[in-house]
Amino acid sequence: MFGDYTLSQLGSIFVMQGFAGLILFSVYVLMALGLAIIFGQMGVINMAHGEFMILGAYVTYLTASFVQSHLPALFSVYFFVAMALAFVASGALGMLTEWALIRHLYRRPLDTLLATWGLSLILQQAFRSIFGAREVGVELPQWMLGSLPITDTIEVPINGIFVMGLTVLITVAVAYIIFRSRWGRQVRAVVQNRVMAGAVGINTERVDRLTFGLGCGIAGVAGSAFTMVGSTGPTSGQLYIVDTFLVVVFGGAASLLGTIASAFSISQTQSTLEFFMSGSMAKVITLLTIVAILMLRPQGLFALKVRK
Amino acid sequence: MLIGQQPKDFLLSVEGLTVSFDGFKAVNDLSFYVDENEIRVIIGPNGAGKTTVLDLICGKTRATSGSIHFRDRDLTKMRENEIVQAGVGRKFQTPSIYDDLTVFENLEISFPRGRSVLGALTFKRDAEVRERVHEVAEMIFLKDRLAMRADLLSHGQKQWLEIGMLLIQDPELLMLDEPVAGMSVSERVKTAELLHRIIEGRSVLVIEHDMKFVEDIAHKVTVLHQGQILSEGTMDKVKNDPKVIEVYLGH
Amino acid sequence: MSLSDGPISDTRRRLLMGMAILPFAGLLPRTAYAAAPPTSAVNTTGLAVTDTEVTVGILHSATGTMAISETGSIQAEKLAIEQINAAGGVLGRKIKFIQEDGASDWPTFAEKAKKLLVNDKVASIMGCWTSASRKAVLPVVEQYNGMLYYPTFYEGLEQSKNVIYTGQEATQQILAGINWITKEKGAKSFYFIGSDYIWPRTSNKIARKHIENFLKLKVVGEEYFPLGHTQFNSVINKIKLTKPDVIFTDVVGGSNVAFYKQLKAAGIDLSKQALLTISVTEDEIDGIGGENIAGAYACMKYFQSLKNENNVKFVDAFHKMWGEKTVIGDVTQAAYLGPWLWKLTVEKAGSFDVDKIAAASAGVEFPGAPEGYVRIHPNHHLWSKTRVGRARTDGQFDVLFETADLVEPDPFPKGYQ
Amino acid sequence: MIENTRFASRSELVGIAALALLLVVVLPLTLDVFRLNLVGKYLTYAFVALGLVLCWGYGGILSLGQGVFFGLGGYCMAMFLKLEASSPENTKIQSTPGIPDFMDWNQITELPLFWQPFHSLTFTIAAIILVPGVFAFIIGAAMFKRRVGGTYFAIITQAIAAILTILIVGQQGYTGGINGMTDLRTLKGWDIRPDHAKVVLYFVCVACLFGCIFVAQLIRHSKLGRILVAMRDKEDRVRFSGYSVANFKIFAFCVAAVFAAIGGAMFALQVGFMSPSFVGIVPSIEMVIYAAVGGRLSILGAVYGTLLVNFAKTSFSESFPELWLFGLGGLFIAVVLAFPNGVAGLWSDYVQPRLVRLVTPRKAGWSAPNAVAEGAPAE
Repeated sequence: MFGDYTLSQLGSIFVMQGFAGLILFSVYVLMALGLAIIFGQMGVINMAHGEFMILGAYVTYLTASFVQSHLPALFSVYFFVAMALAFVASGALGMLTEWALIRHLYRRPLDTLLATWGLSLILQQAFRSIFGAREVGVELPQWMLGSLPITDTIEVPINGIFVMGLTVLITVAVAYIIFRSRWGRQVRAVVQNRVMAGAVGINTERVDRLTFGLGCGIAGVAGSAFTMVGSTGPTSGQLYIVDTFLVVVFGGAASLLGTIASAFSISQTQSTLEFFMSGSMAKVITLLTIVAILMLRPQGLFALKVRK
Repeated sequence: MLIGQQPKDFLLSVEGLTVSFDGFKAVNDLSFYVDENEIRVIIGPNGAGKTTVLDLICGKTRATSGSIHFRDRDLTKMRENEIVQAGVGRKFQTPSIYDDLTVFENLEISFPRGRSVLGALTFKRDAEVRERVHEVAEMIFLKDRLAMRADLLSHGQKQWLEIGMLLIQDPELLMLDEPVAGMSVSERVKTAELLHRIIEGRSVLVIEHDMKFVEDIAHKVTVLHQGQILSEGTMDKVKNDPKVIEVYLGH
Repeated sequence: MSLSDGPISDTRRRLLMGMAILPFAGLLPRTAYAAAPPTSAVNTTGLAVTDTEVTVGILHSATGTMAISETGSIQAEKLAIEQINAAGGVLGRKIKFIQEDGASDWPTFAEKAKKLLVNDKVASIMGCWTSASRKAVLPVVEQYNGMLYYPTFYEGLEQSKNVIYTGQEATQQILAGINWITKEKGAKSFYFIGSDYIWPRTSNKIARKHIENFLKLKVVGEEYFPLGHTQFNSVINKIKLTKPDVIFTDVVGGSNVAFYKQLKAAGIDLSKQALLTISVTEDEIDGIGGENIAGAYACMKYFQSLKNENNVKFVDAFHKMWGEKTVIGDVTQAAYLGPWLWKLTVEKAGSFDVDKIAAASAGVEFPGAPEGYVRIHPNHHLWSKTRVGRARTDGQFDVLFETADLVEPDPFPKGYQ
Repeated sequence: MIENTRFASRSELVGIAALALLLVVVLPLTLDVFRLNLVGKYLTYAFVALGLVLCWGYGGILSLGQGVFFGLGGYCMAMFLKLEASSPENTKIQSTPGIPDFMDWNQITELPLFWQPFHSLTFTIAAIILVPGVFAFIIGAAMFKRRVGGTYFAIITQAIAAILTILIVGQQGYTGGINGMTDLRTLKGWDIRPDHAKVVLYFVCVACLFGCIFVAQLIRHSKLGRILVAMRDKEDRVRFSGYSVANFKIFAFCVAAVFAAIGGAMFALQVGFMSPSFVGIVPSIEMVIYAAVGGRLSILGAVYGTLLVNFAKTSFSESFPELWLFGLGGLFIAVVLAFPNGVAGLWSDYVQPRLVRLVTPRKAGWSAPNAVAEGAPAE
C-alpha cells in the first residue's frame, strides 16, 4: 500500500492526514462535549442531540442571511455573533426540553432515549417545514476561506484551524465551568449524591436544567462551527448521533478527558484508514474496533473505579 | 499469599484481603476465620468496611488482593451465582425482593433447582416445591400472604420474605446485613425469634448495630475499623478492649 | 423549498398554463382536439379511463431524505399534466392524477406502485428517482403490466417493456463529456470519487473502460464514500498528491455540500483544477452554494440556461407555476417529458392499453422537449444530446458544448461491462 | 393451585382467540388482496415487537439494533430466492449468466463461496434461525457477561446496526448494496408473486406469528419468565439466588433475535425483496415503538401495537405526509410520558374492568384478570 508513494510524499501524507484527522477530531469533540456533559453528568441519553446541533447550524444560516442583506459591512465578523446566538437558541430549547420532558424521566434512562428520539423526529420535521427539505449552505466571510501553504505539498485549510481553535477554547471553558466554578461544583455534587446535594441547599432542579441547557448550547455552537465544513439539512444531525455516542461511551462516560482522548483516537484511526482503503470500509473497521474494545472493556478508556 | 497452608479446618477463611477504590483501601489486609456452625457478628462504626467484607465474600466486589476460601474453594475466582451454588447466601441491608412477583413466586425462584436456563424453562412446580415453600412461608409468618404481590407487604414482612428466600436456598454460610434495621419493636422480637431458629445447623455471618441482639446471638465478635480488624473474640472480651472503647466512645 | 404549491391560486394557474401551452399547440399531433373515441375502444383492459377522464399516478418521495431531489420531478410532472389538459387532454380525456408518497423508502415505493396499479387502475405511472426505488417498483409494474416513466439519469443495464427511461443511461451521459474534457484540457489522468452505490460504481466502471481502453489514458484513483458521508479531507489529500488532470465525481445528496466546501477550503481552485461531475445539477448547487462549486464542469443532457425556444417557454411556465426562485435540473426536465411522451404514445397507439403503448413507444418523437427534439428508441430509452456546462457563482451553468447529433442510448454497452 | 405447565391464563386464551379470529377470519374476509398483503407485511414487524416484549419488557434489555436480526433473517431468505430467480435462462442477458444480476453489474464472475449453500432450502431455513441466533449469542455473551446493560447496550446495538448497514451498502457486489435484493420470484418453483400466493403467504405468516406467540407465552409462564421479571426488578437478588443473570439475558436476547429473523424471512417472502433500509438505526428504533405502543409487557399488545402504528402511518402518510413525523414523534413521547403500558395498559385499566362489570354484574369480588400482570398469581 505504500509502494506507490515516494518517501517525501509519505511524509506529506502523514502530516496532512494527521491534520485531516485533527479537523475530524475537533468536530467530534465539539459534538461529544455537550453529550458527555448530559450523559456523563446526568445519565440522560439525548437522542435529539444532533437536532440541537442542527438548530445551531440553522441559526448560523439565518444570521448569515440577515447580516448579508442588512449589515453587509459586518459580514466578516458575523460568525462570532452567530455562534453566540446558536448557543442561546439551542441552550434555551434544551432547558425547555428538560422542563417539559426530561425531568419526568430521570429514573428511566431507556425511556429518555425513546422520548428524545421522538423529539428528534419532531424537530426534523419542524426544520423541514420551516427551512425546506433541501440543504442550506452558509456563506463564509472571505478570510475563512482558502488555505495556508506550509510546503508545496502540505497545505492547511484556514477554516480547519478556526474550528480547532474554537474546540480548544470551548473545551477549556467547559473544563473551567465544571471543575473550577461554583456552579460546576454544584453539578458534580448533584451527580454524586442528589439527595444530599438537595439537603445542603443546592437547587437540584435548577442545576439539572442548566446542565442540560449547557450541553445543548454547546451542541448549538458545534452546529454553528459545523456549517464551515458540512451541510445543513433537516436530517444532517441524525448522521452523527451514533458516532458521537460512541465517542462518549468509548471515552468513559463520566470523564471529560476520556471524551477528548477517545475523539482523538477515533478520528485519527478513521482518517488514517481512509487513506488506504475505501471510505466505507474505513468507517466499518473503525466502528467495529470501537465496539470490539467496548465489549472487552465496557467502562471505556477512562473510568473511575467506584464502589456501587 | 500463604502457600502450603490448607485452610481446610475452617468453613470460611479470609486471608490478607484488600480492596481499594481509587487508592482508598476500604478493606486492608484483613484475615479472619469462621468455624462450622459458628455465629459470627461483625460490628464497627460507619465506613469501617463491614458491608464491603460481605460484598467481597459473595463476589459482588472483587478483591484487589488476598484470598477467601470457602471449604477448599477460592471464592475470589468464582462468579456470584457459583458462590451461591457453593452454599453461601446473602441478605442485603435494604430488603431485596421482587416487587412484581407474588410471595409464592419470590420463594419459588429462590428454590435451589432449575437454576440453568434450560432448567428454568422446564422447571415444574411439583409437590416438593410447594411443600417447601409452604414450610418456609410458615416460618417467616407469611403463610396467608402467599398470593399477594410482594410490593404490598410491610417493610418488616419484606425483610422476612428475603430471609425466607435465603432459607429456602438452605445455605451453609448465611450472611445477614443488619437484619433488624428499620423494624418496629414487635417485628424486631419476631425477627430475633426467627433468626434464632434459622441459624441452627449452619454458619452465620451477621452485621448488626443492635448490641443487645448481638450479645444474644454471637459466638464471636469481630470489630472492624477503617478496613482492619480492631479486635476479635467473645462479646465480653471485645466489650472490654480499650481500643474498641476508644473507637466507639473516643469521639 | 416548501412542498406546497406556491403562491399562485389554482384557477389563475390553470389560466396561465393555458396561455403557456399555446405556443406548443402547433407542435401537437392532430388528434389533440379531435372528438374523443369511445372508451370501450381505447381501454380494453379495465384501466381507470372514463369518457372524460383518464387517471395516472405520480409516485415520488414527498417525505424523507429523497424529498429534496424528487420535489422537482413532482412539480415538473404536474406542470406537464396541466399543460396537456389545457391543450385538450389525451384522446379527448382530461388527465387526473393520484399522487402517492414513496417516503424515500423502497418497499413503500413498491407498495404504492401496486396500490396505484391494482386499486386505482392508473393508466401509467410517472415516478421513482433513485435506482433502488426503480428496482423495487420494476417487478411490480411488470407483474401487473403497468407503464412507468422514469426520469433520472441512471446506470443502465436494464430494459423493460413496461418502463420508458426519460433520463440518460450511463454511456449516453458520460462518454461525450469525457471525450470533450480530454480534448479541451489535454487531460492524461483522472481521479474518480463517488458515493457508494450502484449508479456511481457502474458509471465509473464505464468511464474507466472508456478512458483506459479507448482513450488509452490513466485513472489514478477511485474512491467511494457511504451516502451522507461528510469528511472528504483524506481523499482531497490524495488528490493533492496524485495531481490528476481531471477529477471525475458522482457524489450524491448532502455529501456534495461537504465535498465541495472542503475542496475549496483545501485550496483546490476549480478555475484551475478541472472537475467533471455527472451528479450535480442546478438543484444540488442550491445547497452547495454557487461560490463553492463555480468553475466545475457538469455533464448532462439538460441545463436550465439552455437558450432554445422550447426551454425559454418551459422555464417561464415552470416559474409561473412554482415560483420564480425554483431551479430546474436535468431530472426535473426529464420528468416533464414523461406525461408528454405518454400522451404522444397513447395518441399514436390510439389506445390506453399498456401493451399497445409499449409496442407503439419506439419511434415516438417529441420536438417540443425543453432539451430539444427527443425520440424513443426501441430499447425504451431516449435519443438525446449530451451537453457540458460550467457552473457559475449564481448556481446556473454556462453551456460550453453539446453533441452535434442525438446520442444513441445503449443500456447494455458492449465493451463496457 | 394452578398447574404451571399451561401457557396462558383464561383471559389470555380469550385474547389469543380474539386475535386469531381477527387475523384468520375477519381481515381475510374484509380486505382485498392488496390490503391483506399489507397487513401481512406489518405482521412481519410484529415478530420483532414480540421479541422486544420478551427482551425489553420482561428482560429489561433494550436493543436498538433489532433491525440487524430482521435483516439477517430477511437476507438469508432473499439469498435463497434470488439464487432461484437467477437461473441461467432468466439471466442470459448478463455477461455471466446464472449469478444474481447485481453481482454481474459489479463484475463478479462467479458465485461467492458463502452464497453456495443458499441453493438449499433446508440450509436456508436453518440459517434464518441460526445466523441471527449465533450472532445474538456472541453479542449477548460479550456484553452481558461483562455486565454491560441499559443504555450502553442500547448504544452498542445501535452501532452494530450502523456497521451492518454500511457493510451491506459497501459490499454491493455480494449483497446488492443499497438497492437490496429485488425481483424475487419463486420458492421451489412456486411463484410467490400472484395474488393467490400472497394470500397463502399471509396465512403462513400468521401461522408463524402464532407459533412465536405460543413460544413467548410458554417462556413467560415458565419459571424463566418469572426470573426475567425478577431480574429486571432486582438483578442482584437473582444473582445471589444462584442464577447466572448473564445467561438468562443472553437467552432472552437470542429468542428476540430469532423472532426478528423469522419476521425478516417472512418479509422477504411476502414483499418479494430485501434491502438495507430495514437494518439501520431508524427502522430499529421504530420497531421499538411498536412494542411500546402495544404495551411493553404484553405479548398480544405487541401485535396490536404494530398493526396500529403501521395503519396510522399508512393512512397518515397518504393524507398528510408532512404531519406523519410529528405524529410519530409525538407518539414516542406520549407513550413514554403518559401511557407507559401502551394499548394493553389502557385496555386493562379502562376497557376490561367495564366489560367485566357488564358481563358479570353480580359476581361481587371477582377481580378483573389483569392482561399485563407479570406472572399469574400462584394460588
